[in-house]
Amino acid sequence: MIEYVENKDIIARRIARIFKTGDVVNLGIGLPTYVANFIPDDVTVILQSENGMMGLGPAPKKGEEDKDLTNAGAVPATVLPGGCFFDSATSFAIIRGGHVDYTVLGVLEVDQDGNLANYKIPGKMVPGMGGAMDLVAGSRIVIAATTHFEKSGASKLKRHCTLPLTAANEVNLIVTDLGYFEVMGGKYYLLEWFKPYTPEWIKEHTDGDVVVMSNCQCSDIE
Amino acid sequence: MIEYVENKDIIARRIARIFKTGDVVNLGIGLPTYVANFIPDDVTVILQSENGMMGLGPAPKKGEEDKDLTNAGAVPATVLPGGCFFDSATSFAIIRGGHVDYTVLGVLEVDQDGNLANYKIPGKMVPGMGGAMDLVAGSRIVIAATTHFEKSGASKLKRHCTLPLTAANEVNLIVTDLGYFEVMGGKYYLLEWFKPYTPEWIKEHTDGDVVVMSNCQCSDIE
Amino acid sequence: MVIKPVIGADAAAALVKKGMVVHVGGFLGCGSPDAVIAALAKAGTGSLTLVCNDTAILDAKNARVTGVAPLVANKQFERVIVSHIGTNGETQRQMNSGETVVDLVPQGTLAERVRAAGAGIGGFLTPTGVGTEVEEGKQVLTIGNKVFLLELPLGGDIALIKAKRADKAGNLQYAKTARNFNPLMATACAIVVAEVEEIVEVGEIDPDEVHTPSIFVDYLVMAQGGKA
Amino acid sequence: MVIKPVIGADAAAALVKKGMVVHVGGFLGCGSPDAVIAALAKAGTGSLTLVCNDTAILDAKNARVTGVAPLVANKQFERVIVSHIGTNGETQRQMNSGETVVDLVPQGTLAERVRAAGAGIGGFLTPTGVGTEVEEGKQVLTIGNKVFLLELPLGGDIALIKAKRADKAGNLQYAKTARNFNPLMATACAIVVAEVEEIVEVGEIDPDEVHTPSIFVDYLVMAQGGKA
Repeated sequence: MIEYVENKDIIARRIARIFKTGDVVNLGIGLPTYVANFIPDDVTVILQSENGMMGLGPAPKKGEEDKDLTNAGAVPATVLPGGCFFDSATSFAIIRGGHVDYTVLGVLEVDQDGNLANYKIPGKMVPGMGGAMDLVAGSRIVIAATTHFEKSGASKLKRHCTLPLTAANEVNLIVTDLGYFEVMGGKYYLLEWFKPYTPEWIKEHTDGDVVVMSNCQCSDIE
Repeated sequence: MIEYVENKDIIARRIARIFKTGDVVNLGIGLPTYVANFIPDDVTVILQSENGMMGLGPAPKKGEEDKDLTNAGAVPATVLPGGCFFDSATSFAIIRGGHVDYTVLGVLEVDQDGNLANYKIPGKMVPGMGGAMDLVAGSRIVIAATTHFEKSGASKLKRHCTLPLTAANEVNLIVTDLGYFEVMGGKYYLLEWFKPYTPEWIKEHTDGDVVVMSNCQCSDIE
Repeated sequence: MVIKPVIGADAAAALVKKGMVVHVGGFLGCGSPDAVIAALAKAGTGSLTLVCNDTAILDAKNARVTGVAPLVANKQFERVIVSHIGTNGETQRQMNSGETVVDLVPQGTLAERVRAAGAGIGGFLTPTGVGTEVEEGKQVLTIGNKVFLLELPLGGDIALIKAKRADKAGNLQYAKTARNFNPLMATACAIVVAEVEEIVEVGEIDPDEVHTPSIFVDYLVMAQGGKA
Repeated sequence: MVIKPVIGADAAAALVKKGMVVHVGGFLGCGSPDAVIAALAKAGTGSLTLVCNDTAILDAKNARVTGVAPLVANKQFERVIVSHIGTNGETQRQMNSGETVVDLVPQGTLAERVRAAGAGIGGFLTPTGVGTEVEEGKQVLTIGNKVFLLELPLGGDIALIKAKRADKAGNLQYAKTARNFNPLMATACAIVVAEVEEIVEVGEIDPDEVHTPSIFVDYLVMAQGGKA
């Protein structure tokens, strides 16, 4: 009998392994930001922050904050050597122009057609899309980072999104706390699963068509 | 008996008086460039050069040329204190965006509808439009600088241009070696004439409808 | 070079008239003209339309108020055109109650619309928003086999921006991520007021390192604690 | 930071393959990658399409040859897309004889088309060229009461650009009017080769003063007489 326990940590750790040296990566606010902590030491990615920088570094030490340097969540930030700053039109020229290799975003709903909803629950929560629509439409590869289930227990991976979309048909990869999926041709392809779950259990608990890839394996991340 | 003598000098000197302090001005290659020599000492205009600078200064002294600093005609240039450099997209954002107050251009033909032809004689001379089309379409006020007559003796101010247009309905002012005209509502309005010509003589020798303004006067430039 | 007037924050705020479209720089308050905003809050000028990345942070619990948030709290805007209101619950409340019209625009589209206004571009095609609510009411064009939305320029009557340093002619340099929308807004509005922390002599800024050319700037305002 | 390879001019020229669309920076030769151009002339690679502001200066009488002019003289281009050919009579001769196709594009439109290619903009509306031959074959849109042409992005296979200084990661700074089209082309091509006069350590360029972010640059080439 498998029992689900929410695990955001494993999502961030698995996503951090996707990148290779030289990749330009934009990490959304929340869980995606947390991915930065797990990028292997021998992989050098360049973090883009849509408020206008390349080479986003770790948080500054207490007392060393610079009022003119924050990440896209208004949290004090640092810049790594070799980084640079630019205005918002340039920042989104970089994003829209396909120069960001990976964007990692949180999810309200995602579906098997690669549709993503993450900016609005009508009548309830309307924070605005910020840079998310451009990031999802423009980045080379879009990674959705999300716990597999809502608080209610419903699958956040849907057959069809019901909330207003952030972008249509743009999500390429999904990492949940059950496994790692590729979205293609209207289906979820399971590439890797996490213990203690099983591909069968994941298929049963996902609202959509999950295909288990022939080379699908259990992740070594625990 | 009035006899025409070509006088490029008087054109440049008259145009130089049009500007007031703070105006942003782009001077085309050739005669327009020459205007810079006659701007009064108590008027500070800012010269824009479409190859990417604001604050174009006088030619450098011999031996002080900088290979990285030229005007739009590839002639060595200098930058005045307070000037700055930018890329070509920014340069034309400034031009197209209406941030250049005056552009001064040479002419093959200009007509009373404000059409300008200055970039092409089909089958004969096709240098290309360079930045002229953007300058004429984008600048707040377009000044055509031209001798009144072609070598053949024909008026360069036409009723209708016959050469391919650089821009339609964009010319506001024309200074020739006969006088100073405003173009409006399909007519030439004579604002000032140069000695030894007379308004009547100018009307007779212009291919188009010349209206002599009631406050039209003889220029004190000789 | 032409020297630009240095005026007080109150005089700058007085340039903002009832009903104007006001662009304000800053990203959640980072790189906002705080002195001018405070003066405008004091002046209380209303019926304004705001163009800004966001409505900044209004967090009563942690006593954190940034950027344009005081103007929102004051209800000085009848319309706000922004990409994000998630850190200012008061904006959302005013939207739900119908007190303020909120136009949410994708951030990259917003930046490009402001740039287009300054650059004389009549519109541009973006893939952002295709297949979403953002598409509503817009012209959709297919170029080759890609679908785009036609987005229109967004200029304003006055820009209130923030730079790190100006020379007396009005050339500007921004610092780090405090740059954001400021240089774009400087090109897109009839009047441009730049709040700065330092004013240096003409010629002290390297002409290769000017971020906003002086011709765009009409007035300088010294930020609190700044030096001339 | 990721360090970029520094290669010789010949190796850079070898990246240009027959039939490619090649963007070359420079304005009448000011800010052109002269070492790479010389190597490409030596390699003789043909059937290329050139995107450049102009075909530079070919003035046999005064023995003045700048920018891409040697490649034009070599007939390495089957098509050139430029704003100006008036200082290179050979381009005009090749055009008249039908040896080379010449597309003349208004300079601001050319710059914006290159930017659009790099910025993921599917097209833009410009007033430039309305009512002229430039209008031919283009979509004309009226927005409000203004008429615009729809112009499309213009990307390339490889950009050969010139900067003053690079750091080892490939961040670039340009000098004065040698900047021109170089930063735009860096964003618009699949491969970007930057010829520079100086290469400094990562961290030596102020991040507020980077003109082209390192992510756009694939290879560095040292200009003749440059220092590492």
